[in-house]
Amino acid sequence: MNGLEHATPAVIALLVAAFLLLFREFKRINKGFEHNIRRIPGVDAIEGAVGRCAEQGRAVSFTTALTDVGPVLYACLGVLRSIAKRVAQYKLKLLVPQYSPEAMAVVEDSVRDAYNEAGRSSLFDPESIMFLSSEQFAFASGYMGLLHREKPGAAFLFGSFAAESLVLSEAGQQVGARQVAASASPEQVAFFICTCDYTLIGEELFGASAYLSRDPIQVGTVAAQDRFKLIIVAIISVGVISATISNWFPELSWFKPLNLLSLGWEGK
Amino acid sequence: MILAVGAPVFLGISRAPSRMVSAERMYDVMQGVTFAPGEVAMVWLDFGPNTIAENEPQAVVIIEHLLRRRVPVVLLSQYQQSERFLTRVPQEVAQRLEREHPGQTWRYGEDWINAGYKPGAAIFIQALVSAPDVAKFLGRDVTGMPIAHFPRFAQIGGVERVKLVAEVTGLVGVFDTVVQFFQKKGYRPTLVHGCTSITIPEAYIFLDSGQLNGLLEGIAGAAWYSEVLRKHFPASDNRDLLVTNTALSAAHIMIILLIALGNLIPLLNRFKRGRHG
Amino acid sequence: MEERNQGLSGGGVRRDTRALALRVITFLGGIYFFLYFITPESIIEGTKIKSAHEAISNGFIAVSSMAIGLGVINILMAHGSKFIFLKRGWQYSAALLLGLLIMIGSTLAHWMMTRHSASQIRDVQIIGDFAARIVEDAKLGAGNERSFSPTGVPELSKRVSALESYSLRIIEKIKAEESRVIKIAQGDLATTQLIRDSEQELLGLRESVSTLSANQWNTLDATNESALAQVSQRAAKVASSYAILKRKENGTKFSSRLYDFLYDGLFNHLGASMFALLGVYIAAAAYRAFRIQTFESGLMMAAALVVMLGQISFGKVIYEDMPSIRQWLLEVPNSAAFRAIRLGAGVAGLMLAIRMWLSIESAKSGGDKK
Amino acid sequence: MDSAALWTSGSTLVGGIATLAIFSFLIKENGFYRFFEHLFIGIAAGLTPVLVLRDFLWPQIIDPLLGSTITHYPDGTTSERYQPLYLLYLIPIGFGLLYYTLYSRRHSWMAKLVIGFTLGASGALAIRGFFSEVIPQIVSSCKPLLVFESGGALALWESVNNALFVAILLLVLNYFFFTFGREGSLRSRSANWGRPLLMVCFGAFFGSTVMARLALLVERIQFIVRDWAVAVGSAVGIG
Repeated sequence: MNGLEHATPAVIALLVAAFLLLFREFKRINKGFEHNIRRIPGVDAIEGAVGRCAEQGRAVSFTTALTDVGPVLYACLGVLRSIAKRVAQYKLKLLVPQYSPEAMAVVEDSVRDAYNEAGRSSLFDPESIMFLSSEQFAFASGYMGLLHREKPGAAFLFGSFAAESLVLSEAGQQVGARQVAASASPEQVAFFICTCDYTLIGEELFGASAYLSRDPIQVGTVAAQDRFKLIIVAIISVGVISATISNWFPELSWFKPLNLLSLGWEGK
Repeated sequence: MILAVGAPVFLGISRAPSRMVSAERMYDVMQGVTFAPGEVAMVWLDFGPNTIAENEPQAVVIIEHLLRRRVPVVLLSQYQQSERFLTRVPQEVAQRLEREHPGQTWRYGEDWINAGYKPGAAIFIQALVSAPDVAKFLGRDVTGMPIAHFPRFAQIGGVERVKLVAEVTGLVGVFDTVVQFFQKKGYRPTLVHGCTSITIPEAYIFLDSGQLNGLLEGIAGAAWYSEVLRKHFPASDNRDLLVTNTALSAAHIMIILLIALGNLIPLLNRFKRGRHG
Repeated sequence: MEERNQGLSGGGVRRDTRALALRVITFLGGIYFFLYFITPESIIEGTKIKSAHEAISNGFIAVSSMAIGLGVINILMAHGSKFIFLKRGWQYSAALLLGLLIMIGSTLAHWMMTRHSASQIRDVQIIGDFAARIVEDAKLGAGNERSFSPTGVPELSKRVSALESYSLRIIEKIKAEESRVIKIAQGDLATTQLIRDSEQELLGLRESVSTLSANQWNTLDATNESALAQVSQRAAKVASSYAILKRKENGTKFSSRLYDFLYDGLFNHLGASMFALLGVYIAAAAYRAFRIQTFESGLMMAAALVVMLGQISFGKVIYEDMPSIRQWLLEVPNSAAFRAIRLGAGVAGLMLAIRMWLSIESAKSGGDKK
Repeated sequence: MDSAALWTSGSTLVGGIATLAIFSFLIKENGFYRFFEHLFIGIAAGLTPVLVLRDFLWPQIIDPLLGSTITHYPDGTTSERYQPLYLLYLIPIGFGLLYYTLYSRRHSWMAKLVIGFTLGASGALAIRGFFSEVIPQIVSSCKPLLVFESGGALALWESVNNALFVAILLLVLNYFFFTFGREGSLRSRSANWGRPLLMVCFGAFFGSTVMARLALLVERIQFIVRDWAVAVGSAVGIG
């Protein structure tokens, strides 16, 4: 089986496509182009949960768990910002337990921004962004304690999770919080699905964040991803059709467009 | 729970493990690879104590099979916490084999070497793949002996002579790195993988695409593999593993019952209330 | 006032230049591997890059592995102060520091020990290597030997006599050691047998070494060559059995015992137990948490049930084909769905990688605080 | 009882105590647990620096730099010349040392440069990783919807499986499109059909994860009720 160490023509083509798509989208958006992003059910779930807290006057908790500074965190912040805005408008209490000091600084800024944007900067309480621990299970037990004390009406679990996911989501379930989770790692999604009211799967996190934040970079990236995936879907469809045809009519079996993908520069 | 698990362990009850097709296929794959003199197998042990329960039995059966075949094995790791297993696992396997075959010896430096922990992940692997002389590139083994000075490992040459690569890990991303970078023009090793159960569903997509040639699914996979080994090498003893696997099955039953109860009891309550109210 | 403005704007400028520097360095960090990837094999082959690639990659790893001290320093700063000033929970910090220091100490000690014996083994191997090298060089002829010496490679006879005296010295050294080890290992049959064998091999080596001086060494004729070949063969044998002996001996030393104890006694058990807690959590959650409330969770649990029953030894009792159903579920629906996830995640990863490399982060999402 | 046996039984005894200490967390978080937890963190942290030095920095960087890969023969000759190009390794070493500016307020930005450098490298490699992983994935996804046996008869089971595979793959991919199709268009309505299909996949994850977690527990219980109990027994026997 042939391996890949240096790009083949097909790879170069795809790579160029990726770069072009990304920059095209950024350019369009900077020119003021508005993508209509699909309003995924997750977004409704998020807003529903916050609304419920407003009715009951209960606190809202949002954790990015083990997520460290990077694109995933920024996606989470897109969501957090819009939640924080509503929280500020409804004058609710916000709890943002933290795991990593680096992330904490970034999180605090964007929550403050959100309060300012909502015109409620006076309500912003730095204490609401609380550092628990940077040890996985110490953090988990700290989170458990926090939820049992504050009994929030909604608990949002967004970002990268590891083994502690079950501990966190179960805590929310016990205090009867409406829970919405979004996990970048598929291993943990299963636990969230059976302990949370709604779970955003994988890239839905990016989708939701782009929808809520309208941050040009995030929207642009999502749009570029969609278009690149469309290329992949096209390739697969062509491949499936050609494979079927060459099975059905063996005389046409020379027709193998997929070989182009592995074609080297020497033309073999 | 303790009881469900403890009973089989204590009484040493063991049932035949569940049939794992993937493990059977992997045996054939490992048996199918032919090694010319100078060609080696490379075994990555990338697990720490956290996943010892599943990964160590896998490492044992893989290394056991290779040592039985007298294939020279290069052990190394991308994960510092596996330090101890790199030395312990092959030693214990060798001792067991020597007990099993009096008069024969399996020795460090002849049947296997330990190149230790190699940082750099993707950067390291892609360099290893392009290196003209693997033995020279790996430098020294953990005892500080240049690997090129072990007669059976001096003649490896380019990575093409690494015929089989085994990756035993419970870490996210480590296996992916091997899949992505352990290849070059005209070369892709026969790749086998021992994964913790968590990542079984992930591994299947690589089996389907042929990027992965053999899979041990958690401890169940290791258990069935050891059964297969015993079929071919009747002297080998794997009772411990079977007991563990039986205990594990008992634990599964417990969990399933608990989930069922957890869902039924509230249902019944609601039903009762429905009648009274 | 004026000055402060100056200062502020100056600071601003410096911040901008640093941000720019960061972008540039980040780009430079990626450019090599990017170009290496996109250039076709045929072009790379022509250049020197291919031969230098190994060293360049090592350079990259060297950069990141310079961070090894950070973790230790951070711990020393955080817990060291706690311990020294006996702040709350100082005893735990003490435990942490203890673990840290013992581990570093014993692993270092163990390394030093093995390194020492490795160099001793190497000394023995050199006999064989040198003998082989003499033949090789003599064949290549004066002036273009592989061996190097600022004063030029001495002629054959000198080299052979050097080999001879060196070998005899090493042989004596090994003899002395073995007589020492045999005292330690009285009773241990395997070791005594090992030593007996290696004594035989030593005799063989000494004999073939002593034949050297009998020959004429002005040129390399067939007899000379075979004599040297014999030396290098026997030396290799001696070296390998000596290595085995050394390893046996090291295994019994205190530093190895301590090292094994720290790993097998503490580290592995602690790590395993930490994660075993998860097993308990899941057992607890099984009753409390895993409620089937939605269609989704019902569907999921059904699949989970099949998988669980398929992978345990009691599964067959419930239904004969459980394992094969599980296999099908993993191979078809699961693989298809997960491959889609993986493709999506991969594309996302690709875009993010490009963004990371070209440092495209929106200031709004805190990218500037990277 | 010889020293080797003493050491092994000793480590078993200590291991058992350590295990129980960690498990005591289940009752409540306590000092006993915290002590051993911190011990573990310390040990784990102590591992990395030594191993990086022993297994990478020393053999792959420092050895060639110092020329200690060269063998010195008894007659004063060496196996090869020293390669001065290795001195270039001093550059990455020096650059990497900038990490330690983290501890100075004024110069910590230099450490960011090193971090940025490594990020850039991993970003560029990730690009290569994507293609080397995904292309075989795409190729193997192109399954024929009709499979015929050698005789020419239709292999129904395989054909159905392939069709199922392709259908699920495309529907789930469709689920992860966010910026196509207006509200209510077929595509955006069909988008949510992917979700139930995903559940099967996550069910598989759930079942497997349960096995993984239980395996850890079983291994511990096994150690306690078998090895440790025996060791304690014999220890008491001795005393």
